[in-house]
Amino acid sequence: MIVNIGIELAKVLAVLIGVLNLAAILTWMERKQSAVMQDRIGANRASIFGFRMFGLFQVLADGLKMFVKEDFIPAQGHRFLHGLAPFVAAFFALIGFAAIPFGDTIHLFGREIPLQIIDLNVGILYIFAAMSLGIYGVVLAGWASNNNYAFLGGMRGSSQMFSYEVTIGATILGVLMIFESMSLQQIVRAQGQLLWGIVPKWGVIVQPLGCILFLVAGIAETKRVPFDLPEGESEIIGFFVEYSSMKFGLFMLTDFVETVLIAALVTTLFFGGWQVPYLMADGWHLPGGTLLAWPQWLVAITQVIAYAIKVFFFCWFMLLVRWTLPRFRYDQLMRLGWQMIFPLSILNLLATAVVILLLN
Amino acid sequence: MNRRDLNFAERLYLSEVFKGLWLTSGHFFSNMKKHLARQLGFTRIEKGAVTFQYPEERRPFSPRYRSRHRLTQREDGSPRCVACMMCETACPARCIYIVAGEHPDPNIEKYPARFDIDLGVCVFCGFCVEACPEDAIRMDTGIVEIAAYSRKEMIYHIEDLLQ
Amino acid sequence: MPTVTINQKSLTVPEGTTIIQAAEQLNIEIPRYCYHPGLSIAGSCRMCLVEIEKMPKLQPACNTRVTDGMVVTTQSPKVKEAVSGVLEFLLINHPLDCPVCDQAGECYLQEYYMKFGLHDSRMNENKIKRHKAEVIGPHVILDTERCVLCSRCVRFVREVSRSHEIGIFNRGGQSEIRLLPDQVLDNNYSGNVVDICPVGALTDRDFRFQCRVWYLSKADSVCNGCSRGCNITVEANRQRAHHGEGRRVMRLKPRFNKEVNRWWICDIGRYGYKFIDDPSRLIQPLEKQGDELEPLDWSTAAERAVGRIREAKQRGGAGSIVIVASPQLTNEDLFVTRKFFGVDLGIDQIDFRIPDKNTLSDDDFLLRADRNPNTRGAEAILLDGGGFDLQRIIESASTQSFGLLYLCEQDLVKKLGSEPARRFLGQFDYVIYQGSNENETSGLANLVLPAATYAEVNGTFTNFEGRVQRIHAGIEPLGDSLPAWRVICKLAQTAGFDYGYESAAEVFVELAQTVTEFEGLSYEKIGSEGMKLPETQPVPA
Amino acid sequence: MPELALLTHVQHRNLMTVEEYRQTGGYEALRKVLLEMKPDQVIEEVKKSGLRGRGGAGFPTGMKWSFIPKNSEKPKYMVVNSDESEPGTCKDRVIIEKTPFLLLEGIAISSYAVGSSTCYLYIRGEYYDQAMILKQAIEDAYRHGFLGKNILGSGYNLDVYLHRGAGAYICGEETGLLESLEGKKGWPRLKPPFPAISGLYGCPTCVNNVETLAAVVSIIQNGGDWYAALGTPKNGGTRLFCVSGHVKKPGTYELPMGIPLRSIIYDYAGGMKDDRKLKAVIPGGSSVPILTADEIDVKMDFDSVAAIGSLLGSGGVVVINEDTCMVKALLRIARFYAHESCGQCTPCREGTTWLKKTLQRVYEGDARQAELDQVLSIAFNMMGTTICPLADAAAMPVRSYIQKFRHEFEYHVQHKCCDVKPAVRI
Amino acid sequence: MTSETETTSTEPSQPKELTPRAMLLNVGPSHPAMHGVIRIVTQLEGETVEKCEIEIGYLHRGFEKSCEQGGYNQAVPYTDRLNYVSPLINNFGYVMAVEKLLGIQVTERCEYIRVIMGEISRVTDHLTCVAASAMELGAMTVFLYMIKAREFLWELVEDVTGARLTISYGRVGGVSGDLPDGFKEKALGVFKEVRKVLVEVDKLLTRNRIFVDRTKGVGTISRADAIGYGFTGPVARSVGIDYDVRRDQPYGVYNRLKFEVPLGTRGDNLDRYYVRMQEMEQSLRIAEQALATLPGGAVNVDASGNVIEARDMVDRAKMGQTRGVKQTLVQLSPNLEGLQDPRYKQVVASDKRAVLPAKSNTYGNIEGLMNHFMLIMEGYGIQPPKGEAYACVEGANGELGFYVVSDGTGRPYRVRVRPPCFALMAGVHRMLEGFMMADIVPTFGSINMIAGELDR
Repeated sequence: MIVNIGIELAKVLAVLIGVLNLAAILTWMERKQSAVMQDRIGANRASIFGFRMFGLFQVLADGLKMFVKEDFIPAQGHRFLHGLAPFVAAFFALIGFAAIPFGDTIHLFGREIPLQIIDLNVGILYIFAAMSLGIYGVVLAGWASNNNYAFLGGMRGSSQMFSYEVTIGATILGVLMIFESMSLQQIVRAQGQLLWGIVPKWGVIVQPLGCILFLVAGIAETKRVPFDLPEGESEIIGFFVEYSSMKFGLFMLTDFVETVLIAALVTTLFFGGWQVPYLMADGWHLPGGTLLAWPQWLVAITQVIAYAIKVFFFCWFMLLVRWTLPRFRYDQLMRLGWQMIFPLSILNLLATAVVILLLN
Repeated sequence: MNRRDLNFAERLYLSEVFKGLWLTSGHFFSNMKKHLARQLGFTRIEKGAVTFQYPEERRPFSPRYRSRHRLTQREDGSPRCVACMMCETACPARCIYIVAGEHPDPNIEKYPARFDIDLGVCVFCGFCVEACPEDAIRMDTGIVEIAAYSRKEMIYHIEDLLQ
Repeated sequence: MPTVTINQKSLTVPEGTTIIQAAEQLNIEIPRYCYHPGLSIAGSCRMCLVEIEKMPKLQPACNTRVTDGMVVTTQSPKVKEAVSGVLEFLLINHPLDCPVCDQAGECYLQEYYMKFGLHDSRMNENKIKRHKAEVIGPHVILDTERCVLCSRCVRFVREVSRSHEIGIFNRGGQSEIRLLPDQVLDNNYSGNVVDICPVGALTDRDFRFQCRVWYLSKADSVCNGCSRGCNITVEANRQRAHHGEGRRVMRLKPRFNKEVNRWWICDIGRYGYKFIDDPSRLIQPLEKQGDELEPLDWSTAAERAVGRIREAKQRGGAGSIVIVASPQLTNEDLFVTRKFFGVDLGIDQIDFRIPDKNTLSDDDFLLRADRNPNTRGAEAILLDGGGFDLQRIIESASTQSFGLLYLCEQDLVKKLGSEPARRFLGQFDYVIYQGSNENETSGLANLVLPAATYAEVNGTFTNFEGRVQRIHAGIEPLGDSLPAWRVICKLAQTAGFDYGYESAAEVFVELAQTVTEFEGLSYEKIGSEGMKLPETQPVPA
Repeated sequence: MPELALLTHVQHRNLMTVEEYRQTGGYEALRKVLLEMKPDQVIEEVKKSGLRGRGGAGFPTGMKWSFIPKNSEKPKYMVVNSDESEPGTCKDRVIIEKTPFLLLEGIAISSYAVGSSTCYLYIRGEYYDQAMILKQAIEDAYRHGFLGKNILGSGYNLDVYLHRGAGAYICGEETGLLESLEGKKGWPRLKPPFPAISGLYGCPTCVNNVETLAAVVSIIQNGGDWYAALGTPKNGGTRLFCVSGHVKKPGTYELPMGIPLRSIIYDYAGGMKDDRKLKAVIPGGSSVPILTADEIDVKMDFDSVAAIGSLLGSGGVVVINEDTCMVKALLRIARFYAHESCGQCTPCREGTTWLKKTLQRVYEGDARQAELDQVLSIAFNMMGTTICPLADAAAMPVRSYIQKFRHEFEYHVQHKCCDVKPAVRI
Repeated sequence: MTSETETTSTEPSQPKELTPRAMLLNVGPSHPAMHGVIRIVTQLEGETVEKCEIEIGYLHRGFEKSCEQGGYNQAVPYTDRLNYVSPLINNFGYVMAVEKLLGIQVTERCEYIRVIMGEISRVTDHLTCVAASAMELGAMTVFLYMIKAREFLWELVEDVTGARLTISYGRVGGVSGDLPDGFKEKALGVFKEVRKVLVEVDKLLTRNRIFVDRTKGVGTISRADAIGYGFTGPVARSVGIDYDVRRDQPYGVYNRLKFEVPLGTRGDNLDRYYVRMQEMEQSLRIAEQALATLPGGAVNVDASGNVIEARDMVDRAKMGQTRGVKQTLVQLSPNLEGLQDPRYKQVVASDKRAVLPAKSNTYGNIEGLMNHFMLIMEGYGIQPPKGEAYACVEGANGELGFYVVSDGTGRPYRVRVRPPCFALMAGVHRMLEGFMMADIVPTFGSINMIAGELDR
């Protein structure tokens, strides 16, 4: 029992540390990647004993700064809700990771350890619920600040997230229909199959439109460019305009955690999760029937690394998008959400259903 | 001016978005390549960034660049300035303060007993250099870091300006 | 009365008028260096060449008298070429001294170069080196390199000051101005050579390197140095405080007044301005506390003064109060003094005549023995029927005791000597000193009220001939000091008499209505040249 | 040999005493004047003679005399200008050395004519011997009653004072001379007023050249018409031409006005020395524009010479042969005027020095071509802009030399050496 | 930032009828897009701007009054700071007015230099504007690409003027220095880079639906309104008002150069973007033409080939050793490099009453020195005859006019500037009302308001 609890705690810690670190590194990546894209160098000044590590310490410096800054609450603001909002946002963004598998089940010292904090059979609903609750962070922050700008930001944020969750739901439905499970681990496993013996049966192959729509809606969910209306830093500054110190830091972190979450979800649902094409538990099953035997631990590590790379790539991709595109306007965003993406996702759903029916 | 409406493909967002991503990622990869190469020691490859890593790396100023003033010197180290007040007069910011003194050499006659420039007020227009009939003040030091903790420290005296 | 046409403008002038004078009346500028209206004509600079119809050669305008029907042009190409040619000649050996030359900014070489020269330099020879920065007198410094040999200074010492200290030595290109053997340019009018020098050859040692002339603002005034009342311009530096050791008044320049001083002023007057920005200036009211004078604000000071005056009057009647005004004060100051003390307070012991132990004398030109600018005015205003004779009290050395002495701008210690002054002051219970500068007398007073100097006030002085002349404030009163009439007004207001004067001009209007001698005068009538009091006899020197 | 007016009796001997002079008919004219003529008649006679001032300007003498106010309350002065400083001129010297009494007689006649009883004889400082001769002569004349009180019993008094200058060219200018005479610097005076109205000590003054006064004697003796007939119309009489330079027989020749220059050089002065080629002639002293060899057919009278752009001046004919470097010659002249400028007027004081310096560089070849034109322009600016004509005197030769011999100047500038004597490196 | 007009009642007991009330949003002056220099008070209905009011005056230097405090040339640094993104054009506009007053004609080379530098400035201005508009829409990368291009251009500006922004390059009667050696080649290289960036920006924005949606039909103004409010420049041209000072009141040498005036039709943000993008191309074209035909290389000075240091010349001249100085070339302080003798005469008018003498004259002869002094000393300086003059140039944002009144003294009696942005700010509420809150910033950005010009 204790061992089980220990293992669970270890997994929780691993995921938490991993996610938080990745989020933190994303702040660095955002700086460096945008810099490289824009012919700049990016942050590289923060140093420890003269070591600069390409600016990685900037993350620490930021954190430190956030912690020591004055925590400011507007005089007319709601003190409690103002304090609560960032935690709501961060908390619900973080708990989503509990249901995401980052590797196959491994066998260690005679135990079966699933590389997933908890393998819920309704995992996808769990994540969905967590993401929906995250909205409250934005709404509360916008309202509790007693600031027209923050209020506008909160309003935009909530309606945007509500609208795009619908699409997310609709596109996931397609995946569920194909993989016939709501357990994410099951979905990932199902993606290990090969179509016609060659093509991995990844979500993106069987649900290409769904994949794109999910990615778009997912980015919208993270409130980042081109969907950063709740922030809209050049026009309304955002729902967190009245936040400072680590409370602001939490919103910032939430942004990146959500980025990681969406990247992880995209990976999990459409890009085979931890699956590496042709790599099975016992080794490489290359097309044509050849088997390249690998020890099980090596396979597990490879899969975890593959998973990490995939997540990392989508993080990179989302940053690339963030630094390339201009921002939508509120009405355009709504139009895009309700008049283009949502109908398309319904269409996708219907098409999937028809295809499944036909194939069966 | 031709202002063409978007065609259907363009209206679908995706194609243009991907074109844009292609462009920016192109910048990303080509710059990344240059960065890496330079990190690996291929210093002759051009820089991956157009920025300068100030203060280690300084942007070369053009010869005409107007930086902090200096007073030129005679061979004995005394200022060439003869306190004619041309710069003081020409200065639109009125940041130059000169007090004249009597020089023992009748061929020089006049020298600046005091020559202060309040760089906190200076607009770096270069009129003083243009106004100087003695080639005594120049703005060619290349010094642009003129910060101080107080306004008083922004006032440069003759000793500072002679260096 | 010949009629002359210059540049198409006609003018009828008296016989004997030269072209340059006629042109001046027509506002046509003819460049000149050697010509000065106050000196004889040398005709040597050759700048004033003009073309006269029917004359083949250009003629110097300074020496050519106007004849009837003469047609003159100063703008023909021939004249322009000749004038610019002369200027070029003047400049070939002129040193590159503008940066170190005090004259820059009021130098006729510079001005005429812009107006009549504008040629490119063609000089490709070495310049002749000469003596530089030679001290030739207590006030004047000579730079022979800058000299254009206009000989104005030589003619000045020959014709005006008649002191003959300088002359032109050597010949041709080697000519230069030098002191005559064993001579020093130390006459009392030596400063004038600086004024008349059109270039920077003769500069003022007092003004040397103090301030650039283009920073100076000018105000018309009258010298307070003696009863001649020479017209002057107070030149003050009001925009660059770091020049001239923080002094504001930088120099005094004589101002032309045909009736008084013409173009000249004596050195005593010229350099007598230092007290204006002296550290000894009184800048706030002071009251004696023990042995020290302690500062206090104006309203307290006025209350204190008025209280003491009332007290003295109550105790000993008006007869126990003596008011000593000063011929250094303007007519307006004196009038308000009379109005407040004499009329409103009923004190008739008002006088301004203090015997001076220092024997001063006239010189044979401008300087007068009476070194006060407004003695005549004070007589007209204060002695208008008054029979009080202060001199008698002072000289009788009586032990009579008085209540209060109100002393204006009179350094008794200096004038009477320390002992008599102390004895005289000792006769009073309370002494109020109103003046611009601290001195030994003010140190003996119980209450000191700071007054502005003449350079800081508007008003009028009356010179020994009875000529009333205006002075204008060139600078603001220093510190808390106030023009004397304002000081008195303040006292009057405290005492319950509100005169309501806003400016010296208003005071003068009332003065002209009240004092018979000033009847009919006004600032407009006085103008810039002054106006004589009607039918008055000059004060004996 | 043409008829002479001045040197008639001194061709072979000098007349150094009153006796000698009287033997040749001396003082007859004075006697005639004092005893028979009114001053106005004298002036008329002189006017008739067409005598023009021999100092250089050539102003009609009779007219000049008539400007002296008749009824002035102030004393009138006669001043004799013997400050003969023009380079190339030595005519007054000849008169003084050979026949001083001719001058004294002329002085007496002219003083009588203008109503002056005081005469100042201003002689050049360097003429020491000549001054001594004059001193002697004046004493002699006093002794014989030709000067002093009641001359020849006519009741006319005349005192002559000899005054030596101190060595300044400018004192040959009449007002400069007056200033010098008054004991001041020899700075020419502004005119007007002219000396005839306000001259020496502010009194009416008549200033005449030695040769002019000497000529008066023969005019009185022989009549104005006779004198006029010696020369050409408007240029009466004879003139002393002082021929110097590269001729075989330099010297002072009395020749009638209007004689061709060629004749002076070749007939009287014996032609060119060593038979070199004639290059140029200065016809009237260093201050006048130069003439080239082609121009020597000019008649030597004031108007004819002026017509070809030069001046007769003081009659100092300087003959220059082909071996002479004109640049050097001009530089020499420019130096002279720079040295002699009085320094009063700006253009002259500065211009002469500037010309000298620039010409020095031209001579040394250290100048640019454009500077030749600059020199011309400087000289032009100097002309006619000063009180006295010294500036013109300095500027005229500069202009004429450069205009007429420009190639030599250009050669100096371009080759840093002289084209006359190319071997000579400068 | 928050402001609500109605104070909420403190009495809770009375049940109030719910009334919809507009939200008042105070945009600026401490709003990132308002640069701290302007304030827009908006009344929002949801996200739609119902009404708005523009308040200027947060940046006040007293430009016009300041100009009256010094000599004519001393106002030049003030003009730098009018439109501080294209200061060269301001310089030239001002000095042209003074030149008109003086009646002097600058040299041809100077005219060309002014055209070249003016057009470079215009490109920097448009680059900044388009870049900022894009950034205000969230496209940060576009901003940085364009700022990079601007940087290249500013390097050119620095090479020529000695400063990047506070250039103080114009002088009455000319410019403060000739173009440096090798400028043409460098400039052409930079233009190539700039064009590259323009192509990239075009790719990133022009056909991108997000961008088009955000700009098309947004911030429109009617032609009548634009004329009525006195709009000029790209904003006016975006409505189709065919007016460009360079073409319609040609100054300098614009009438010798070929260029087109791009026009829009709808007057929306997209048209302004188009106009600016095409104007940049036209400006580069003008600059290239001017560079190709730039008259006059180095003139042959009558110098002996000696080059001496300025200080040596000063010392020699001071000691009267002026012989030969005239034939010597003086080596100047780098800041004055463009005024070396061979170039001097080509870039300034030959009017000694307005233009400082060549340095070799100031250093080497008294005429130059006196001339120099007379132009600098207070109370002398440039003294145009009594009168008034108006000169206008096509600033980056429209007609930039200077009206200078002279009373014959060395100081301007009055300097009035007609800045393009001032007129634009009068009418900008028309371009904001009826659009959305999110459009305020991009619309405002597309106008390219520069508060330095609003100062009065």
